[in-house]
Parts: sequence; C-alpha cells; structure tokens
Amino acid sequence: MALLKVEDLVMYYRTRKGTVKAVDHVSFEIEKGETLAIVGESGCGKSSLSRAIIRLLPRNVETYEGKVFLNGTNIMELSEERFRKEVRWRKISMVFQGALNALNPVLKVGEQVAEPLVIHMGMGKKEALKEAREMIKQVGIAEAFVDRYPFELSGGMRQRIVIAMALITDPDLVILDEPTSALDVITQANVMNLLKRLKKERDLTYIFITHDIALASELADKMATMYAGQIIELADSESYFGKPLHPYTQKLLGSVPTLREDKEIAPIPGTPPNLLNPPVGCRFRPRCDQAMEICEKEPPMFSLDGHRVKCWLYRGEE
Amino acid sequence: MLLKVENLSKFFPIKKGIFGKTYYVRAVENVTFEIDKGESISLVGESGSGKTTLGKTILRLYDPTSGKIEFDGKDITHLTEKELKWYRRETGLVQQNPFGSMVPHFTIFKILEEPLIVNKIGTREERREIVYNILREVQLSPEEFAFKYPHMLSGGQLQRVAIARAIIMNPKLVIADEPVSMLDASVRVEILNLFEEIQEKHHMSIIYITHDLSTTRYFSDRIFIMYAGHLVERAPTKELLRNPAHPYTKALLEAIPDPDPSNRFKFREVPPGEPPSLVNPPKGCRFKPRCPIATDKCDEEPPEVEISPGHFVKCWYAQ
Amino acid sequence: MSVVSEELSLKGVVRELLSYKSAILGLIILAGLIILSIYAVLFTPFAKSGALWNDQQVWLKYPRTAAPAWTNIFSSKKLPENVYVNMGKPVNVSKEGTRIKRTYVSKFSYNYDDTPSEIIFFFNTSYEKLRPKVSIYWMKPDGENLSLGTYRIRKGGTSIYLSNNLRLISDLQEKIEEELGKKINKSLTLEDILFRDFKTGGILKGTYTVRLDVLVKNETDRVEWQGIVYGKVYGLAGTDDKRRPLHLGLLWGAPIALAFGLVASLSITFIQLIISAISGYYGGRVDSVIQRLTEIYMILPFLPMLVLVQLLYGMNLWRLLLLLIVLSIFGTSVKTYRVWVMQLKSYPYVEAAKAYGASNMRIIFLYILPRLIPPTIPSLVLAVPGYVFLEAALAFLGLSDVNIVTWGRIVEEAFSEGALYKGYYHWVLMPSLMLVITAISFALIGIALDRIVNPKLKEM
Amino acid sequence: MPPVVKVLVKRALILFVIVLIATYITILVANVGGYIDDLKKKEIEFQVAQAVQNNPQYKDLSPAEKTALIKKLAQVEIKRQGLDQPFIIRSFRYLWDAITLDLGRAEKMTSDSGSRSVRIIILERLPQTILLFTTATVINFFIGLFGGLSLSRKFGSFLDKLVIYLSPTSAIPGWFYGIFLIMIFYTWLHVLPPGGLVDYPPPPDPVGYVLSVLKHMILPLLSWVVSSFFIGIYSNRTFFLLYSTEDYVEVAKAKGLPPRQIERRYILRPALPPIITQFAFAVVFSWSGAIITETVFNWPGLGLAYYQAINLVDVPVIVGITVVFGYLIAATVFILEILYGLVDPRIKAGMGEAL
Repeated sequence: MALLKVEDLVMYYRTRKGTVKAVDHVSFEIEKGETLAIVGESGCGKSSLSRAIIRLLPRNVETYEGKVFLNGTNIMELSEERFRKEVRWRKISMVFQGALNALNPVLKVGEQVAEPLVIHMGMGKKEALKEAREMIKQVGIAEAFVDRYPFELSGGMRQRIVIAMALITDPDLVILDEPTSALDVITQANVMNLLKRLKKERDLTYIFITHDIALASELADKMATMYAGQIIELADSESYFGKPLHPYTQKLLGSVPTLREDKEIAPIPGTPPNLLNPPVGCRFRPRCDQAMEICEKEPPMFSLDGHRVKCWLYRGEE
Repeated sequence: MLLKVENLSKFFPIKKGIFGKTYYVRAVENVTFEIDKGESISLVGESGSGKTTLGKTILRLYDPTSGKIEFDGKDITHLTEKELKWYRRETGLVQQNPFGSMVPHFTIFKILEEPLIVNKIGTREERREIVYNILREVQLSPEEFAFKYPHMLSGGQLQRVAIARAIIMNPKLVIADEPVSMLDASVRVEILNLFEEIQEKHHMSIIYITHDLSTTRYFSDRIFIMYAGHLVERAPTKELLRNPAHPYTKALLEAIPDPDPSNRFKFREVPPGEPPSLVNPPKGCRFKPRCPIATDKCDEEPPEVEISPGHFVKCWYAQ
Repeated sequence: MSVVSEELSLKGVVRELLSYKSAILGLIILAGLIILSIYAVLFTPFAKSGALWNDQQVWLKYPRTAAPAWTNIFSSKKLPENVYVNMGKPVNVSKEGTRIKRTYVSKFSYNYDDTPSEIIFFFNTSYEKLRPKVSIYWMKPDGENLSLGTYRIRKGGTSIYLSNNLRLISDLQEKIEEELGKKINKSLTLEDILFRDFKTGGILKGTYTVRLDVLVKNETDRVEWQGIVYGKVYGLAGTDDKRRPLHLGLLWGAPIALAFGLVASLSITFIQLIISAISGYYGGRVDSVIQRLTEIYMILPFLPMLVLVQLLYGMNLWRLLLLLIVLSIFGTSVKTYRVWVMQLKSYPYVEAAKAYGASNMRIIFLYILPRLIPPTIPSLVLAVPGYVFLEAALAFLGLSDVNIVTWGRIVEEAFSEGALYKGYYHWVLMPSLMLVITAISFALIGIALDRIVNPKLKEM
Repeated sequence: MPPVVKVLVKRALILFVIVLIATYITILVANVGGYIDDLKKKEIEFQVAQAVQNNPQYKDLSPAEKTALIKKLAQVEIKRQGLDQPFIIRSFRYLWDAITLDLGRAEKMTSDSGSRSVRIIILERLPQTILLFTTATVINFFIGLFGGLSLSRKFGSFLDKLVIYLSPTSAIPGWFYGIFLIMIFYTWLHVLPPGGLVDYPPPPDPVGYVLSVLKHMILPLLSWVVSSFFIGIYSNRTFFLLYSTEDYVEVAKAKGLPPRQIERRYILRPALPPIITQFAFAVVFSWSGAIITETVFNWPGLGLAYYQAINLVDVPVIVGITVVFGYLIAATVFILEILYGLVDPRIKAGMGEAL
C-alpha cells in the first residue's frame, strides 16, 4: 500500500479577477521511503499543491475536494480538529521556503523546534527541549544556538533549524517546499547532503517541490512535472531523465544549462498560461510545436510501462 | 584595453550605537584585473562575496575606498558626478529584478526615453526613433509595447526592456548583475542568447555577474571567481571549468548539480560552514577556515600567480 | 511590507473607489458639500458673511431661537412661522384737528397651534416738524377688539417691541380678567393675550385684523410700517438667540470647513512628503537633523501650543492654518514616509537612473515622490475630519476667528448660551450635523481608499 | 553599569534634551509678545509695594514718597533679578526655571486650595487628568485589542462587515460625542451628572467619594470609548489579519498548534512592539485632547486648568502646563522604549550590542 495516495485533488481560490485553478485534479502516490520531486515553473501551482496536502488553504478558497489517503485513511474526511491533532506534523510535516520568515522572530529557535513535541506527544517543556537539542545537533548545528533567536542565525543555519523542526516528531512524510531557494550553491549542496543523509538514516519519505530540475535529481526517486495546475508527467527518475515523454518536460530539460557536458540549450517559446484562464484542452498546446487537432481536448494520463504522461502523442501506446 | 582595475577596494562604514565606534564592511578588497574591448566576462560568487559591490564601484555608483579604475585610458576613480556625465553614456547596467528596475508609473517608452532626456540626446522625434529602434532590437514590437506599463509585461519581456535601456546610448561597457536569476529556466536561455547577439553586434564589453556557474559557459570569454571580497581566480572559461585551481572554485564546481538521476546516490564533497563576516574577516586567505588544504601559511594573503597563460589564482597551493 | 502595489495609478484608484458602496455614499455627500460651498461663495454675500453675522441689526426680522420649519412635519402641534402684517394703502384719510389721520387695516389668518414668539412693529419715518403718532388696534377672530397703545415715532427706522411692553401687558390682562370675571393666576404674555381664547385656553384660529391710525402733521410726512408676528419655527435650520438664521451660518461655514480641512491636510502631507524624501534619500547629517526634529515635535504638546499661540497672538483662521501646518510638518508621519522613501530608494530603478546619470532632484521628484502619493492619499483624506474638528475644538475653547462664521463657532455659541439646557436642541444639532456628515463623508472615502491602496487589505 | 542601563540612561538624556528644546521653543513663543517679562516686572512691583506698605519703618512717608521709594526699590530688584538683561540670557534662565518646575506664581489663577503657586495649581490638577485619560486609554486599548482579535477570527462575518461599515463614526472626536452624551444622559434622562469630579457637597466617607467620582467619570470615559470603539476594533482586526499572513503563522498552523496558541504565540507576541507603540501614542494623544474634553465635562484636570488659564490669560500657568505636558509625553516615550526592549529580542540584542 502506498504511503500517500492523492486522487483528483482540487483546490481553487477566488480573487477579484476570477477563480484561480491552482490545483486542478492532481493524482499521484508515494511509497514509504521514496522521494517524489515535483518540478514546475513559477506560478504552476506546485506550492499550492503542497499546501493542499497538509490542508493549509488560502482564506479565499473556493473549491477543495478530492481524496488524500495516508496509510490507507482518507484524511480529507477528517474534521479540522482531528486533522490538526492527528495529521499535521504527526504524520506530515513540511520544510518551508524562505527560512527567515518561517521562524517566529520572537521565539528562541529551540522552543520552536520543541513545540510540536509538547503539542503532539504530550511532552513536558523540559523534556521536549532536550529532544530538540538532540535534533538540532543532528542537523549539524552547535548546541549553543538552541537558545538564540532566529535573527542571530545565518541563512543556512536557519534552514537547518527548519529541517530539524520538520523531523522532530518523526513524521511519515516530509514536504520540502523549495527548501534551498534562498541559499548559496555551496550551502545548498550542504543542505542537500543533510537531507540525503537523514533520508537514509531515517528512511524518510519526501515530497520535494522545486523549480530547479537539476536540484530535483539530487533527491528524487520519482519525478513529476507540473504545468498550469496539473501534473503532466510522472515517472521514476531514470526513465524521466533518460527518456522524457511530454514535450514540455523535454523542452524544460533542454533549457537547463549544464556544467559538465557540452550541449545546446534552447528556450521554451511563449509564456506559461495564466491559472485564471488556462487554455482549453491540453494546457501546453499554445506553446507546443507538436500540437495536433486532438490536443483541443484534454488528454488523459497515458501510462507507458509505469511512465505516466498527459499527452495525446502517446495515445494507443499503452 | 577598455577597463583597467588596480588594487580596488570598497569598504562600507557601519556605525554601532549612537556614539559607537565605526566598523567597516570590507566588501571588496584589493581587486586587480583588465578587460578588453568586446570581451565578455563572468564574475561569479556567492551572495555577499562582493561581486555586486565590485560591479557598482566600477560603474561609480559607489566611491572607491582605494585603488584605481581606468576606462578607455582615462582615470575615473575620483571624478565627481558632473565629470562623470560622459562615463554614464559609455556604460550600461542591467539589474537582477526586472520588476523593480522599472519606474512603475512610467510607460515603457518613457522608461527608455529617460536616459536620452537626462543626457540631452536628440530632439523629440529623434528620441522616438531611437526608442523604437532599440525596442525592435530586443525583439519587442514598439507598436505593442511602447505604451504599456511595466506591470503589464512578463519578467522576460521586462528584462528585454532593461537590456534595451542599458544599451540605448550605445555604451562600450555593460554590467549585467544577475540578469536571469529571477527568471524561470525556460526564459533564462532566451535572455542570455539576446545578450550574446547584442554583444556581437555592437562589439561591447559585458561583465556578467552571477552566482550560477552553469550559465557562464554559454556566454563568457573569461570567468572571474570572487570569495568574501577577494578575487580568487580568473581564467578563460574552458580552462577554468576544466582545471579549477582554487579550492573554493573546486568546491563551487562540485556543489552544482546537473540533471542526472544518479545524483541521489552520491554526497557532494563541499566544505562545511559559511563565508566569513566581512566586518572581521580572517587574516590572509579568506577561504582558510573552510579550506581542506589550508596551512598556517594561509594566514598571509596569497599573491596572485599565473599558473597557465591567462589563468590567475590567489592561493598558496595552486599549481 | 512593501509600499504599494505596482499597478496603482490614480485613474485605477478612482475606478476601484467606485466599486465600494460606502465610498460612493461618501462621495455623494462630499459632492453635495462642494456644491453648497460653491453656491455659498458665488451666490451669497460670502465675502461679507463675518460682518453680517456679527451685525445684530441685520437679523431683526427673524424669529429668535426658532426651530427648523420642517420640525412641524413630525409634530402634531403646528408651531407658527413668521406672519407679516404689511402696510398696504390707507383705507381712510381724514383730518383730525390740525393733523392728518391715515387709517390702515391689515388682515392675516392664523391657523397654528401655538402662540407666536414675539410681535414687533417696524417703522420707517420722515417728517418735518412734529413726530407722527401711531395707535395700534388688534381684532381677534372672535371679534374682540384690543387697543395696543399709542406711540410717538422717531425719525428714521424705529421699532416697537410690543412683547416687551409690560405696562401694556398688565393693562390688557386686567381687562381680560374683568371680562372673564375672574383672576388669572399667572402673568400672561402679550402673545397669550392676543392669540388665545380665554374661555377654552386654546389658540384662536382664524382671521386677525390689525388697524393702525397714523397721525401726521404734514401731507409730506411719511410713515411706512410693517408688523411682524414672529413664529417659533424658521427655515431649514432654525435661528439662534440673536435671530440669525442658522441655515445661512451653515452655508457660509461649509466652504470654510472644507477649505480648512483640505488645505491643512493636503499641505501638511505634501510638505511632510518632501521633507521625508529629502531625509530618507540623502541620509547622513540631513537625515539625523530631521529625525531629531521629529522627536522634538513629538514632545511638543500640539494642542496646548496651538492654543497658546492662538491666545497670545489672536490670529485669524488662515494664520491659524499656517501655524497648524508649521506645528505639524515634522509630525510622526515623517518617520513613516521616510521608511517608504528608504524602501523606494533601494529599488533597482533608482540605481538604474543613477547609472544613466539622472540627477538626485530628478530622482526624488519624478521617480520617488509620485510613488508615495497613492499610499498617502487614504491618510490624507482620513485626516481632513480631524482638522475640521480641530477648528471646532478651538472655537469651542473660545478661540475662533470672530470675523468668519464656522460651524464650530455656532456650536460654541449654542453651548455657551445654554442651548442644551433651554431646549434649543436644533441650535446645537444643526451645526453638529454638518460637522458629522462632513467627517463621515471623508471617513467613508478614506477607509475605502485605504483598502484599495494597501494591496494586503484588499482581500480583508 | 549593565549595558541595558547604560543605553537607557543615554536615551533618557536624549529625551531630556528634547524636552529642553521643546520647552525653549514654548518659552520663545510665549515671550515674543513680552508677556512673561511684563508679568515678572509687575510681580516685583507688587511685592515691593506690599513690603513697603507693611513695613512700619515707612509708615510715616507720604504717598508720593512711598511711590518713589517703591519705584526705586523695584528697579533695584528688577536689576537684581536680571530683567534688564538681554532676552537671550533671560530666556535660558526661564528655561532653567521651567525645566526645574520652578514655575513661580500665577497671575490670576488660584489653586483649589487657594494657593497662587503654579506648581501647586498643576500638582493639584495632575492626578485627575492622569486618572481620566489613562483609564480611557486603557479601556479603549483593551476593547480594540480583544475586539480586534475576536473579530479577526470571524473574518467576513456579518459582525465583521458591520464593524467595517461603522468605523467611519470614529471620525468624530470624543469631546464632540461628549456634548451629545450630556444631552442624552443629563438633559433628557437625568441619570448622570453633566460634569465635574464629585457631587457637591462631596460625600464625606471615602467609599461614597470614590463612587461619586466614578459616576462622574462615566460620561467622559464613554465619550472616548464611543469615539474610538469601531475604528479601534477595525484597525486591530486588520492588523491581526495582516500579521496572520506571515509565513511563520502558516508554519505554526502546519505544525498543528491549536488556534488559541497560534494567536497568542505567533500573532499577538510578535505584534507586541507595534501594539505597545500604538498604546503609547494613544496615551500621548489623550494628553493632547485633555483640554477640550475636560472643558466639555468641566473635569478639574490640567486641561481645564489650561482652559481657565487661557481665559484669564495667565501666562505662567500656561507655560507651566505646557512644560508638564512635555514631561508627560517624554516619560511616556521613555517607558515605551523600555517596554520595547523587553518584548523585542531584536531590540534587546541591539541594546546590548550598542556598547
């Protein structure tokens, strides 16, 4: 049984200009110990998707439906109170981007790391702080920093604190939302090393959300491409990088400059669609050089030996 | 030779408390290099390495603390804002944030016309002609874009306008400070290609400031590496990528992933820690506290040595 | 928090403003006030309004402390309005001794449920030798005839305050008691005597007749007269104890209130913006001097200082305005605006402008200040009522400019004359109402603007 | 000396200098008309005259001789006090007098206990002003804070909309509402006194006295509460909503913290510094409004004393009260800075670092 199974997840929200279809019928699943990386350009809805899973909805949410099975239970059916007590951080935790803003400026970092233990595990404050100290050491930060405030820490250290906070309750699933986007390359590499190590040591399951396809390959066992609120390709990493199927994924990979091999890079023509008013049918159609007449109808997910792709080119090849 | 920078330093004073002592952030220290006409340089470093400060000091947006800047044979180190008028026409700047670099209440036309007005170039009609031509050059149709406001354009389109503004006075040197880091991967290539085209056409020199080594290979003749205010290595692009000599450059190259599914099985050998504070930097080589091969010798500032033609390194142990 | 959303143009703000119902209400009220002000300035003797207001002679023909006329609509008891007894042609001219007697008869109908407030006869006379003599007779609808005395009339304009003639009143009361055959336990007023039916105690409705016999010496002697039976209600807003019709005061107060509030708010905001721009943009010593000044200004007790200066130098409204501006230009908003300027100064476009050689002044006035105007508009609008009420507060402390009419001054006069205790509620309420609707119109617009201009508030 | 104390002493000194300058400005303003000088001279002449009249030594002098003597002695005294010196020198002496609260004698006013000393006049009135306006500000502050907090939970509800729609009512100042409150509760309903501090005659027993004062406080307090009720709740609500859009609030929610705890630790706590600032400004603002409110309600505080001094043109009292207001505001700002240091670790750290 998959650890997490998302079926037809939908999350729309209202703005003055209209309804934004941020997450539009998204389905995928993750096994225990596996990492799924979801890549997409800015505004494709990937952050909304991560928040929809842990039920952090914008105030102006319009539609929120679908099924999310965690260890076989549909957590969408839980009441707000039960969801808070049983799912949030106990089973699913999250590493947010922009670690400076993710930490409360007026609470000591140790307290913030310890907090979930007090709430979810019923620990005393002292005991929880002791655990937090241990966890903070594990992510490579000297104990002395436990009693500091976030503004006294460097960007890399704060990101480690946020990671420690996400792991303190030993959750089943950790969502990493652009965990290194504000960091320098060497610090980023250090943080990625840490995430890899923790994954190995603790058999962690990650959902890794990023716009950086090269960085995604650092962690991903499975890759997914998100475009205009939808997942359009989903495959294990070898297959995804080795033989990308969706024209968008192909172009995305073709636009990434590489350091170690000489290859031509090419831009993707056009601009990403607006989530207020996405194109009818295949949403990539206006930018696709292989578009056909049938693309005006929305393609289903085709599965080619477990490599799933939402594109009419693969009709009949299943 | 177009630009010659000698022992350039830029320190920023910071005052602590009302009557407190003044400290200095030593953002750029003792930097020397030359750039030829028509050459394109990538200046690579982490945030806080002083690369942006160096760029702005060269443009004389900051007053240098010490050292010398020569442009086209003229010493511009200590010219006043009035005396710099001609220099402003000879240089251009493209910034990182395309949304912030445009005056929001001006139309694209007005944004591009401003440099011309400020520098008293052309009559009204002539300026119009110049603006329209430059828009065409950056592949934006003047009819469609001239009278739009910045917020109506996408990041990529705005960055084209920024490039147009930088080159509208046909400068000899353009400094592009992280021009693509805020754009999506698919658009980055587009902008870098445009830069290349323009540089070839106008034969201008470009200093491309970036934190991302992987984009430099498509673009630059030479790469300069900065760390904590020092220029630690400079070499022709291929040479630097193939034979990095400074331990920091090596770490940088190691840290950057290429898309490859086998990445997930390996750990990257990068030094721990973070760059030092520039208020109180380590003596000598600034990479010493993180460097795997450092010795006591490194407490002294290493000299810059040429280890192969055009490949300069500031490290005691570089071969 | 960033200063403003990027897509904010003045046109856009106005368009959005119209999507708020509350703002539309505010704008309608404001438009009404502006129309009123324009009318007051162009079509009434606005320039002389202060002098007129202070001149008691001008208002003689208005009733004293009359309620607004429209109060009759809500009351079962119809209060009287002014009734004018006009001269007309003499019905008879005859000789009486050496004198000429002109007899005038005027009729008026009276159908109100209360007695009038006063009765005064006005005369305008010119003669050669002897003073003309006038006898006044009053005939009630039930036919009762009363003589209201004989008076010698001086040259020029004079008036006979019948209601104050205690002698006449007690004579008449005696006469009535005689007719009734019993004592009346209270002393009657002239209005009771002339308008009541003493059998029922009620008001005698119907047609009244006034007869005047005017005795003059010469044919050329001229006596013009008019009698006024003063009502208890008057006009849209009633009158005060000096008979001044309040609607005129309210009308004349409108342009002053608007001008005072708007000029104060606008000039303070703009001066503060410029100061902040200089402070934030140049930084360094200029900045620290300005910052220290704002701290000194914060300690300066604003209202006490204003009162002190106003008292010592007795200033008119426009000098008060100037003082107000001087006392506000280094106010705390300078700190807020300065933070915005510093934010904007660090925007890449300012750096880009420097890179192509734009001057500092050009950057401040063309690039930075225009960006600051939209976010300051809400507070600018919201501050207007504060200044309008500040003028009212000073007036309330007795420090108003005596040469103009302001709403605050009317409230103060009412309050100090004890209008609230004497039941002249309209006198306080009408000017208050003007102050209140003015304040609320600006507040409605300002709060809506705040939501438009602060992008984060928009969804809230 | 611990660093924090050092910083505070430094701030106190700076504030004192600011009060000094503000007072000096007041003196300059009040003296341009020459009022204080004339006044002092008059006072000297009066004192000399009294001394001469009461001195048995001079009993036998003729009135003309007496007048001459008084003139002469007064001149000597004026010289001794330096009133013949240039204004710039004198202005600093006045500054010293004002700042040390050596406020001299009132020209016309007397204190409630009959003293002519400006200092006593002020000291007798000060407690009432502090009592009324601190109470008003505290009440308003908590109404705004808790009203705002509970409304921010009910975002978009009918109550929320109602408060937004009614918030323009706060464009009308408290004293103005006061006029109508007097009209309603005194003139029409006869349930509350229209003004003053206590009943007349004051109840002899302390409990009755306090109750009577409380009764008299109701209307002035109510006027302030009515005036800032809706805007207070509205602006606090908006403020909390803004704070609740911070990333760390979302993190706290994701962590599964109960809503109350999020509110307390993640919204209220980081928002404390601006909330405290808001409170301090409200206090300062209330001092400023004291004159008019106390006049409307005939409340015997500093503001009313100021109003009376205005009507009597009693300049020493006016200057004295202005200085006291300056001190009050400076003290408020100072307390604000201490509180700031206590609640914001960033500032606390800055205070230690400053040395």
